[in-house]
Amino acid sequence: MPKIIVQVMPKQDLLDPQGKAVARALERSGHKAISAVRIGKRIELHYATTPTDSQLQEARKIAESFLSNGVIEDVVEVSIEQD
Amino acid sequence: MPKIIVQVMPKQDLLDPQGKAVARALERSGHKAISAVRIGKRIELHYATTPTDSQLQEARKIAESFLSNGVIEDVVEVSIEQD
Amino acid sequence: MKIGVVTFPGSLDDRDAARAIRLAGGEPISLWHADSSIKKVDAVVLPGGFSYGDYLRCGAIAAQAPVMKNIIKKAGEGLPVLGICNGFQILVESHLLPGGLIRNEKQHFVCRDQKLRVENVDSAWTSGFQKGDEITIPLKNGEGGYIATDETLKMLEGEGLITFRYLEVNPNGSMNDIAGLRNERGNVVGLMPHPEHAVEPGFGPDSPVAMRSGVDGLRIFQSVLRSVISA
Amino acid sequence: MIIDTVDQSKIEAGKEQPWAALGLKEDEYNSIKEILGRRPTSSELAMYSVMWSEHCSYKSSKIYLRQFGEKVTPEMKKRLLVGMGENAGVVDIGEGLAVTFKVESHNHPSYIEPFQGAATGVGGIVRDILTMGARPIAVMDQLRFGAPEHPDTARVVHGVVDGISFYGNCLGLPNIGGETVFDKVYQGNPLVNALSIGALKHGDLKLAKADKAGDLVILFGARTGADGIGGVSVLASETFDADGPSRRPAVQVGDPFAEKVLIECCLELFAAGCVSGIQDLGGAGISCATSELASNGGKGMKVQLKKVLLRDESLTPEEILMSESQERMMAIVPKRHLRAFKKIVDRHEVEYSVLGKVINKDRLLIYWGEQEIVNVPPRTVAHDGPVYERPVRKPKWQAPLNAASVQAQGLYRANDNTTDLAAQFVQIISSPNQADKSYITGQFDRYVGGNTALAYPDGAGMIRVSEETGLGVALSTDANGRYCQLDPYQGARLALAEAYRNVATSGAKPIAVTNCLNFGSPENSGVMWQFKQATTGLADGCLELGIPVTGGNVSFYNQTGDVAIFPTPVVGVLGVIDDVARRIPSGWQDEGNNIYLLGITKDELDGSVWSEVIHDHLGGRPPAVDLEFEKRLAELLHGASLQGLVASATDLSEAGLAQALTESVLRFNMGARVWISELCERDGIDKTSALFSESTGRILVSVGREDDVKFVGLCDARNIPVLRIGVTDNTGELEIQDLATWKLDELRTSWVATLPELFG
Ligand SMILES: Nc1ncnc2c1ncn2[C@@H]1O[C@H](COP(=O)(O)OP(=O)(O)O)[C@@H](O)[C@H]1O
Ligand SMILES: [Mg+2]
Repeated sequence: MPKIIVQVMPKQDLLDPQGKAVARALERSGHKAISAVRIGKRIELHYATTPTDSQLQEARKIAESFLSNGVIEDVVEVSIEQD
Repeated sequence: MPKIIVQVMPKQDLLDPQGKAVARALERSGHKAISAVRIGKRIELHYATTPTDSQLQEARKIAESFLSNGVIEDVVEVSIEQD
Repeated sequence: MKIGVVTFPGSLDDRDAARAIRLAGGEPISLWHADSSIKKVDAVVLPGGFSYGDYLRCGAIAAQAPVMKNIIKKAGEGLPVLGICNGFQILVESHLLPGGLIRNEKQHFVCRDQKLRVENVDSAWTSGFQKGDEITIPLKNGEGGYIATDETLKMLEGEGLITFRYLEVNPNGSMNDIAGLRNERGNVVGLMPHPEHAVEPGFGPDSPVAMRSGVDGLRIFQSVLRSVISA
Repeated sequence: MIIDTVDQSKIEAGKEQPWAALGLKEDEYNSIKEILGRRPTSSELAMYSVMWSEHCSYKSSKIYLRQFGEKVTPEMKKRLLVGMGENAGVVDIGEGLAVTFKVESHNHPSYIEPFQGAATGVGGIVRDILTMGARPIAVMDQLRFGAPEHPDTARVVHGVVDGISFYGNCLGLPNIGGETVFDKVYQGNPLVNALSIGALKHGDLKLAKADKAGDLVILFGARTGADGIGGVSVLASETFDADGPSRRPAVQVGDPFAEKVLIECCLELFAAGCVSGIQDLGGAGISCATSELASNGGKGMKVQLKKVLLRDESLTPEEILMSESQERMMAIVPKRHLRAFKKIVDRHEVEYSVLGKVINKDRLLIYWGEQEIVNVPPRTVAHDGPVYERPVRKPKWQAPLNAASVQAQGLYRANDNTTDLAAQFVQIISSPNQADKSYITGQFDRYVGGNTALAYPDGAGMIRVSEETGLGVALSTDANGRYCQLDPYQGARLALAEAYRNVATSGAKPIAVTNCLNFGSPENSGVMWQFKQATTGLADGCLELGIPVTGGNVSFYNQTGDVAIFPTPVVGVLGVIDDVARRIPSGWQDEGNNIYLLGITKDELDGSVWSEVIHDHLGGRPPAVDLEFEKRLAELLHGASLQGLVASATDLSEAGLAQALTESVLRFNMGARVWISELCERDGIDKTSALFSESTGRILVSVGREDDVKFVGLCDARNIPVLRIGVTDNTGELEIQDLATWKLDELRTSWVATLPELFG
């Protein structure tokens, strides 16, 4: 099923408590090379047929306005995935 | 900062109530082309220097064993991102 | 009778679990997540709360704690272990119980007096009930939706491993109305509702007799005391 | 990074500085220069600007808040272990125990980012309580949203409720009550107030002071990041423009897990006697903590800012000083206790850093490496900020508003026919402000801790403090913006009276008051008049009731463009009860009990829910308040609960008898037969007033038959009007004779459906 994948991350400047907790846990279990962890969302929008350009545009809009909260998050990617 | 990006999704055949709720909201606001929505995670592991092959291997292991729960989730991607 | 209560960073209902054990007639022993020792206790309770903030997945980080290695091992040898709410999530993340717990269907935290039916009484923690007993204990969780594959569900139903089922209202979208489970041996039980909040008149769910006076949860703790003695 | 140092400030004496952008007025900037004898460095400017902001300095409110300290009798001070001015007041509750409680606003951040705004509001108030040396034991939340059907309201409701639920639940603090109000005046400026209460032994009290030279200054908890920089000065002191906030500041992100760990860690530090002073970091971050600790202790401090553990290495010293990163605390630790301190924080995996030490000199000295960037007298930053006596004028619209009473508008008598009244009854109890709030409260954990004796849906929250003896406290908060708009003096007293009555109704004895004063811009003389009236009303009321104000919070600039919110002073009353087992339930559970109405009902419908829901009208004067009578009522309830005479009690307030009846029957699904004709006759009122009037000093009580005579005797002895108006029965119906009969199921359906339909 063709999909549009939207990826959303917490804004760089802001605290990401979840990432922090996971980073600590990784550190405790000896994974020292990982200096930080940030956790965001991967959202799959499914379509019956390959999304058109205008649908991709629309998805970008949805990503910015609804799937992410611009005050605290950034949309880092919107892309079509076939499979 | 170089990163390894891990992407985790709820298993295809299991419930994803969050995705369902978003799908319904999108439908209500007129986005009929989207037939389903699924919501997973995008996890960024930061490294001081470009991850080595063995670090990538290790990240794959972490992704399978800790960053996802194999009973209910699948790791859909583990990849290096430079920037 | 010594029952350990583990405190993880972010555990909240640990004091309450200890109180429940005391009211049932046992001796609560507090265990610390970072110690591997479990101090020769006769049973263990993994209490409710938000261990590690529920970050990543509820119970996932706690399942890696040093104390869990020992608990997993001893559970394999028959040590009674009860996981309440976050404790249930930890049991699932530790693979001591099958399936998973995900965000509530309605997407928000639910706190309510919940009616349950006791479905199976052949476990260390349910032996004090009669099969089919209807009890009311508080439920409070954000991620209590039980999910499992069809195969697992069939196995759970077939072998009678479901200990508690939601009655009247399914508060979180759990499959088959599952509120609690046991392992095959019957020493490990996990449930989303909080029996430790229905143990003391005045501070529990409403009952027909008086407000906030339901004590149905007490029997879970009394069950384990009895089963440990008889074992 | 260019560092502006003290030396530099002397060389470059005439440098232009952005004082205006930081929210300072020209004369304020000039007085900083006067204090220092030179221009401030950019770091000093940052500190003064945040600490002299309205939010931190109380510069417009100070002269009125003084009344709370002045209008007190020695009797009122008896229980006060710590009064106003500290992070939170501390009240003796007996048995060597004390409680500390306070309510605070997080209004502006909660409009911009409702989830994080509300979450960090809870986090902030809980740290205030912790700072007193207390274990936080419960929270409450007072919420005011815009019109329920407005398209933006759901965003705010969902975010705020989720945020409170996320943070409070994760901290393990039971939510024992609050308020939810919808009104279009709060559309662009919702009010999100949060209250926390903590318990401690008398000897465990901690104060925010650094009073011994040589003690170490330690910052611990979360790392410092770019959160909410300028949040205090810009957010809380600047009016929202109609075209949206242009200088949208970074929001603060809360980590309740970190705070939970911090709480347990602090309590261990206190128990081990490691700290001699402690201050939470909230608004104005390190600027506030360092200057207040030093100023309170009458000492100075020398601090190395490079020692601050950062989340983001690119922060400038000014930003570090102003950052409002959450979940941080500053401790003053005697050197000999450093090892013990370290052991405890390590056990909790809490990061810490020794920033400097307390010095015997009246200076706050802050260094960035070798460079001195701050050199100021701490008092001038923390306590000697500007004080304004702003112009005060009664608004021109006030008199016409007061003249437009229900009667004058001809709204009143028109509707006193039974079919209409029965329909109005249902319409009112299912209106968003009166409907069941479990859509909201059902998202909050009220059980955790195992000590909750009363919570939703009871009129007051109650929590057991001592498991040994059952000693506990009850809390209720109230506010009515509509009453206050009609008469802010009276409105504040009405809020006080209602909170007081709610606490008394639970069987507890009211002993102390906190408040959160939500108002428009102090630069508007009409708003300032409202503020003056409300604070005076509250102070006078507390004096009459004989219970002191122990602390509170002021939130100004709650307006959209030029339009201010209704003045909304939230008043919280704390009561003590020697055994929570004696608490009085708020609903009817037993069959065949007599239902008594205490107090007198008058024609008081101005400002009422009835006038709002049925007529969309606001005008006239709010109900009268007789605090002396409230006191007698409270004593009666207390006496009756000691003797176990009352089966239940519910106070009458918004939507009057109609609301009280609804809540009483639905609590345990126990029906009742009620008659109001005698009431109408005795009080000389019609049915509309009998059902919907909001006269104060009234309580609905149910009494078992066997206690009837005793109870009525008790009322008579205290000269409290009492009238039997009904009897409970198990018919599954509420019957109001000569008016209507409702099936409880139907009534419940209407009452419960409203909020889920709007927001679910
Ligand atoms: N936002 C909220 N958070 C917690 N409890 C709330 C909230 N809103 C309302 N409540 C609770 O709902 C019940 C009814 O509220 P309200 O009608 O204001 O009570 P009362 O009239 O007795 O003051 C009370 O138990 C109150 O504490
Ligand atoms: Mg009220």
